[in-house]
Amino acid sequence: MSASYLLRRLLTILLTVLIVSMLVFGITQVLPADAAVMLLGENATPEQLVAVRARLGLDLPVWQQYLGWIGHVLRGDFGTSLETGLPVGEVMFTALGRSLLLALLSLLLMLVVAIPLGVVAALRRGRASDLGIGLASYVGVSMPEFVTATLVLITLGNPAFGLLPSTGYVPLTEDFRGGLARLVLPVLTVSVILVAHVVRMVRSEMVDVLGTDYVRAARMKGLSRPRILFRHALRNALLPTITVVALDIGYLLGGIIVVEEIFAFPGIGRALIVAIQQRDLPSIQAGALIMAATYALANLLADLAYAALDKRIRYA
Amino acid sequence: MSEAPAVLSVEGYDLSYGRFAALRDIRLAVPRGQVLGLVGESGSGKTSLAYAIMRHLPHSAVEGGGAIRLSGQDLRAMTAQQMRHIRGSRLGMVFQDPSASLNPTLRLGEHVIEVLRRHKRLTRPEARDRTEAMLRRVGLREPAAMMRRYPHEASGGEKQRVVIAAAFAAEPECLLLDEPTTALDVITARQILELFTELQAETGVAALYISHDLALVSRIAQRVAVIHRGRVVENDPAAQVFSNPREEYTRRLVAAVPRPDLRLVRDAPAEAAPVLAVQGMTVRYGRQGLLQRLAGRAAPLPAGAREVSLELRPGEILGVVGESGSGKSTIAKALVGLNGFEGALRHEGRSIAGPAAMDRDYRRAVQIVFQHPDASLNPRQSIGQILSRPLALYGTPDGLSRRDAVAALLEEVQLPADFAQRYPHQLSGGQKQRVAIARAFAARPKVVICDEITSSLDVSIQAQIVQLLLQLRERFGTGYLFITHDLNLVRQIAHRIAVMYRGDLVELADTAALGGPQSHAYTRALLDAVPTPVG
Amino acid sequence: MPDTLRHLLRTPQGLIGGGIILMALLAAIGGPAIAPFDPEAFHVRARFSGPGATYWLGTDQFGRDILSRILAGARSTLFLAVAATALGTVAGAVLGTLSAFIGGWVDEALMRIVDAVMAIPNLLFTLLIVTVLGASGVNALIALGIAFTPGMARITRSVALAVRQQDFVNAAVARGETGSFIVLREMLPNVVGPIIVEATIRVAFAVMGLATLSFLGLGAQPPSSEWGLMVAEARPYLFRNAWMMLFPGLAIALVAVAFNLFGDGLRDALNPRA
Amino acid sequence: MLVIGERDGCRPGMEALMDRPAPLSRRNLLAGTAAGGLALVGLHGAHAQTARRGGTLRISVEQAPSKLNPLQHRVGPEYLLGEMLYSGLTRLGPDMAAQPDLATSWSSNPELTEWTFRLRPQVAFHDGSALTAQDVVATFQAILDPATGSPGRSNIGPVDSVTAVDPLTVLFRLKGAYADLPVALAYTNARIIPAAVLKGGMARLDREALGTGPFRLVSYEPSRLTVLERNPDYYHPERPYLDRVEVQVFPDATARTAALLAGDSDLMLSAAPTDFARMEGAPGVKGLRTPSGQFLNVIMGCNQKPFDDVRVRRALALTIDREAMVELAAEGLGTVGADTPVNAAYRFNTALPPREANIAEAKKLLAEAGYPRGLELTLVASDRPNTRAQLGVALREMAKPAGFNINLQTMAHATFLDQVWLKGPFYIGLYNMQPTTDGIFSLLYASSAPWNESKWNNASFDKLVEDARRTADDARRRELYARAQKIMYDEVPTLIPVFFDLLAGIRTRVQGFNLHPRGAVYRIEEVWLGGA
Repeated sequence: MSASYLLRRLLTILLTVLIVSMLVFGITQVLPADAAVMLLGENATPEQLVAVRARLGLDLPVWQQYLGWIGHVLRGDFGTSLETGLPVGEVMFTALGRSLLLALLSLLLMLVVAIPLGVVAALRRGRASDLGIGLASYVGVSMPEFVTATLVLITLGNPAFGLLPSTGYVPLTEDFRGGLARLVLPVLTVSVILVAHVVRMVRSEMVDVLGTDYVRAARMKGLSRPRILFRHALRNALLPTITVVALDIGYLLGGIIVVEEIFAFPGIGRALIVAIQQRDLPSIQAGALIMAATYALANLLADLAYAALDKRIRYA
Repeated sequence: MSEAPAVLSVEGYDLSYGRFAALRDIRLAVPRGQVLGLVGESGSGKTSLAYAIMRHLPHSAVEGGGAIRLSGQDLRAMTAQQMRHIRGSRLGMVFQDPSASLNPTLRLGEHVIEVLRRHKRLTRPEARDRTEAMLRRVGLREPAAMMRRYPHEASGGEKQRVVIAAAFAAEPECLLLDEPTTALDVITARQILELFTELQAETGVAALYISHDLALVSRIAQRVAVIHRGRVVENDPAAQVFSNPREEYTRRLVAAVPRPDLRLVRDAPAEAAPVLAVQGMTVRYGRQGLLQRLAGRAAPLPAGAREVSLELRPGEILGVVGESGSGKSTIAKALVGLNGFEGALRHEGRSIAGPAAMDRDYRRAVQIVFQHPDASLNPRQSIGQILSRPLALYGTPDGLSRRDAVAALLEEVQLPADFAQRYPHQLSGGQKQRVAIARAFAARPKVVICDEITSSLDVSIQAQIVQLLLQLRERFGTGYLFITHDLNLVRQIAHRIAVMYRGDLVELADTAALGGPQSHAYTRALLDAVPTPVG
Repeated sequence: MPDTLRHLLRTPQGLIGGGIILMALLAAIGGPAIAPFDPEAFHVRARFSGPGATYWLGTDQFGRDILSRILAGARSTLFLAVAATALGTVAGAVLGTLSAFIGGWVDEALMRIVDAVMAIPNLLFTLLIVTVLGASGVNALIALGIAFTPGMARITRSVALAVRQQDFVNAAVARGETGSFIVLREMLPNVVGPIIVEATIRVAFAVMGLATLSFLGLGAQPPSSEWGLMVAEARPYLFRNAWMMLFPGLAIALVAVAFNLFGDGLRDALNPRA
Repeated sequence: MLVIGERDGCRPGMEALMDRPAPLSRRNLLAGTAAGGLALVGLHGAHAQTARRGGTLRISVEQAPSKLNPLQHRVGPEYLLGEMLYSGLTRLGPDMAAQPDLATSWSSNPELTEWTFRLRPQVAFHDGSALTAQDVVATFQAILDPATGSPGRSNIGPVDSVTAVDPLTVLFRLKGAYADLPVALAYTNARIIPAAVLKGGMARLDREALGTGPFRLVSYEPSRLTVLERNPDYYHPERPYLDRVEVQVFPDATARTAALLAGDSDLMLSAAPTDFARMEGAPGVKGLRTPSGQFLNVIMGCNQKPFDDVRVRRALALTIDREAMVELAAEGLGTVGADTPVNAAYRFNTALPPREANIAEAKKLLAEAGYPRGLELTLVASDRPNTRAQLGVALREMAKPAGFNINLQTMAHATFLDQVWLKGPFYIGLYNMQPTTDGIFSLLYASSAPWNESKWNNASFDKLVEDARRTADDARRRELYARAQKIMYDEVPTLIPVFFDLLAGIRTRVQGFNLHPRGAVYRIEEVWLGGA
């Protein structure tokens, strides 16, 4: 893959994020909330409101406001929160870091669990273990996170059993074991749907690959079973899975919103929920934009990983 | 019957899937150093037999009596584990499409190395050296470099050479070849076939060569077995099968094989003004991307066909041949307005500037039939609906009711009238293609463009379809632009033949004159490569 | 179509999924009639009962019968989910078909926007829309429909493009058919199959998505017995009466499973390879 | 269940008045105005054991303390930080009387229009500068300046001007007589800030805390964790006992309770009624509960149909089974209300017999009012806290048999504040306890009340409240308030069926913490940690 391809993909992402920024900005414009009122509270006099609106540029035409905002964003300045007065970018990126930790661990767990299960199901197609895995994955895909989370909470996280701390967040740098222990339940919850989804994917890809001519050819060459399974089948079956995983990152970032809320995990999802509840416009804008950009970058990474693994793809 | 002891023998073998008997009482023997051709149409059971020999059958298969022996050992008595050591080492197999049978994520060298490591127990360096030698032997010029490539980085011919190298790597006693050249273009197929013949003679391997192509098989096999509905109906020396078939089925099969020496069309087209004339037609693909257009760096688009000039006279059959990607279908699509084009197109002297200028008169006069009837008939419409549509557009002849006109059309293509109620998936491939032809003839066209219309059909069906086309021409005086890769077929029917190569029209000549000393080098190579039937 | 139905019922997924959906539909239609109690009536003396002889699935914080509420809630849950999907599907199908058919810069621009919208995680996008519209069941429906639209547009467009490549469309073009005939008569009937499959599976997502919105307080509102809201309302009482949450949660999962199964069955039934 | 006025019924400012908790009546008389240094020792937690120094207290709160500037605090977690980081002139005792904080004593002229406060000498801000009267003047000027946006502006009494008499004496001149000024000055926003900081603009206070409080700010990450450490220079030589306090945010009640039960937090400042029973049973944990004046009320626009007819209001009040309502809305952790905003938690309260449900009578009244075939109404409830909807659902069911057909409409809290609050004719409000009876009456129900939601406007009621405010004699005031209460009871400007108890959870090793009925009083500097 060439440098110009990379450049082009990055430009595409930039364009995507730009459109997202317009959408998000547009949405925050029509939200039933007035930033000046938010800032001053309702004891404010009309003159004060006018003054603050002028200071914030709220009296300008929308497109000028947008340009002003995006200009600052491009320089790394997302503005300050109407609620806390803190710089929004800083707050959101810190939260994003934690969410990414949660997301990456969930992805890791998902891969470790889903691939072997998918392979087993494909190899034992039509038998009890396949049906069992299939049924479990159907249920897994169909359970909303908040149901899963609550089930996890009353079982593994139930203080009565004292198995695992159920909530909160401690930076791993402060207390590695404690921090990790607090990640277990959220990671578990987020992984359920992912695992269920990817198991089905791996299974169907694996079934397809096992039916290809080249796997049949490998069999007709009398190769050993492990060689056929790992070298010929699995490798090719996992390639399309990468793309699915990339798409799942979108789900992951969405699902994390609920999970973070329930497990009191201070990630970007919860920051966004709080921002939405408080109608804190700069925080909503920054959070949504950062999330979308993260998603777009994750997709690019998945593409690159795919290209690195699949020799057929040539990005010119 | 040869008296030498058979390397591979199948003795009274039966196989069924549920109630369907796939193979019945199969008897075959291939002695050392010999090639047995196994010929049959699709569904005849030839591939089932190959996998039965390889002992790789689906769970639903039920085997009856009989034995399959390799050098006297009954393979049916082998365990799966034992078979894994026999496959690839004593009994090899070569598949039809090298692009599909090579693992796309494995380097080409690895495909040979893994066989040597497994069956010859070589160390990796030994296996690598041996592989390099093997690849050189199968005619790859830079074997070391080739070993490092991935399948998508090699041409079809190169890939099939690698597959053959892998098949011969462990020095098997017997090889099964399942249509090993079908996916390749004519010239490459010829080279692969020659390579196989050489290697076979050199190693003395016994080979079962499976193909639908009687002409091809008759040239490389000592004996030919003809399989039909799960039975071997004929098993005789190759020359005899072709020149003097014993069975009725074989006779029909042989008759259906196109032979350029047997012309099916005798009359010559009238010396009239051309119905369709193309002058310097160039067809380009794709369109400029938004970014390029904005950047103003519009690179010229790749051309599918360049500067092609053709004329078609009334009632003439003009054959267009060339390998896939040579631009023959591109021209066809441009002629019916599916692609834009540069250059001039004239219809009965009237200039047609582009797709937009193709009015009802032009479209009525120029009809097209596509290669795959599955794709060209809308699966959600009944045959009646499909046939009514051109009638609605171009008018129903002779004041017939729409229904009667549909029935008449079906009758013209020799289908029963009640087919009007059926849906495409209820018809066989040949019947579907007849419907497609009927749809084209509903307009009473002056020209029908036939774009590879027989290539997805079995040889006997193909012959019937060609018959039908010729009858229709007789009746309506229609001219055909007959696009095909089958030189034998087109030489039977075309008045003139156009040869295309990588987008260029390299030759346009009378059929009889084709391949003469004046001919283009590519034309001659093409003609040399085509297997013509022995006898 | 009856052919498809027969195929469908022959697949185990289609049969099980269809069976559950049928049950849910019955509940949606006749729910209030077959419910043992008035779903809104308080039984103050029997609050937080577990499953038992009188209240089969127990009662909630007001002593309302959970079974009756689930039966009554089937209507709003199913209706909202199906309607949201239908909205997204129709809007997406129109956009996607137009995009595919018009092509050129319109197609490119539309697909860029679709890409951009899809770059916003679905739940977040839905949240933003509901926030703008205000929390209610109907607004959640609209938001989810809008959030589904880009994905459906994408799918429709790719299916339409694939169909457009088919020779029967080429044949129609070569025959000189009008654009509208080609779109409506030749393409559309072949595009709907895959879209219906996709839409069926999306109903499962819609059920879950609506429940999630209700859970976050942005969907249906009390005293509705929409299942997601029931779960949300039950959460504070989790350690007091877990059944309150478990049963509607199961109902959601069951219906989502059913639509997933049914969609997969439909896919198999419509697939010529099967 | 927000104990302390979440942002909830309370937008900046309004909350003020909605959040006054009540005194434990037994201690009523103990904290005199002139108690001086005595009160310092604190009647708050009378400990049997001696307090021990050291340790970290982890407090869980239900929402992010998103403002650090104490003048702008609006919600419980912010009040908590404000109280730990800053000091006021006075503070609210458990009996709802004023106690000394930075002011050691105070006095007024006989007309109750001029008040003088003496400041504690040698008090230092966290940056080392000394507290002077100028700081107090600057602080109150900032509060009174509308540009500051301080919710306290309408809660600190009718202050006209504040002047420094000498470096340790401050004089408040009022617009009218006001007996409750020392209590009003204990208001949560009235935290003293250095004049120098205020001069430089308040933005600095969004990130740092410069107070005289018992703790200093270490780190502030609003949505997760705020860390404070002991202020060694606090004016009380022994306090605080704790070395460190961590304020953790757990928006989800279940998670918050789980954290307490698991020992991840030591003190949960607000507990959901549903989790209360669980805490009682768990080892190492106990639930704290105190009756309070916090209530949900059903606002009926008395200036428009159909609620302009007192018979309709009374009919609706008669449909409510109040005992059941305490169960349904408060899980039994509350007390029955009699449609007046004061209850036993207040200093001045006269108990009225709770209204019994009487459907027949309700029907009759409704028919007399001209609605013999019932009445269709839409009741709006915001989604936070969920008790509002809970009450709404219960009311809807209870009122049904009498012919009230109530549609419940819930909406996001922000939308509610924007579109319904103070405007709608029929919705559910939430009010925290106020320090004084005068406060709750004059902020909510008087004709001139800033949050006169029901537009009831009763002249005799107004007069009674106004008279009470100018009266120094407690017995006389009690009498005036009793008459005002009776008028409300008869007229039913709003329905107040339930008062909610304040609930908290605590690890048993935590000593010296008492739940204050007002809600916004914590006194963390008196807390210490016992053995495991």
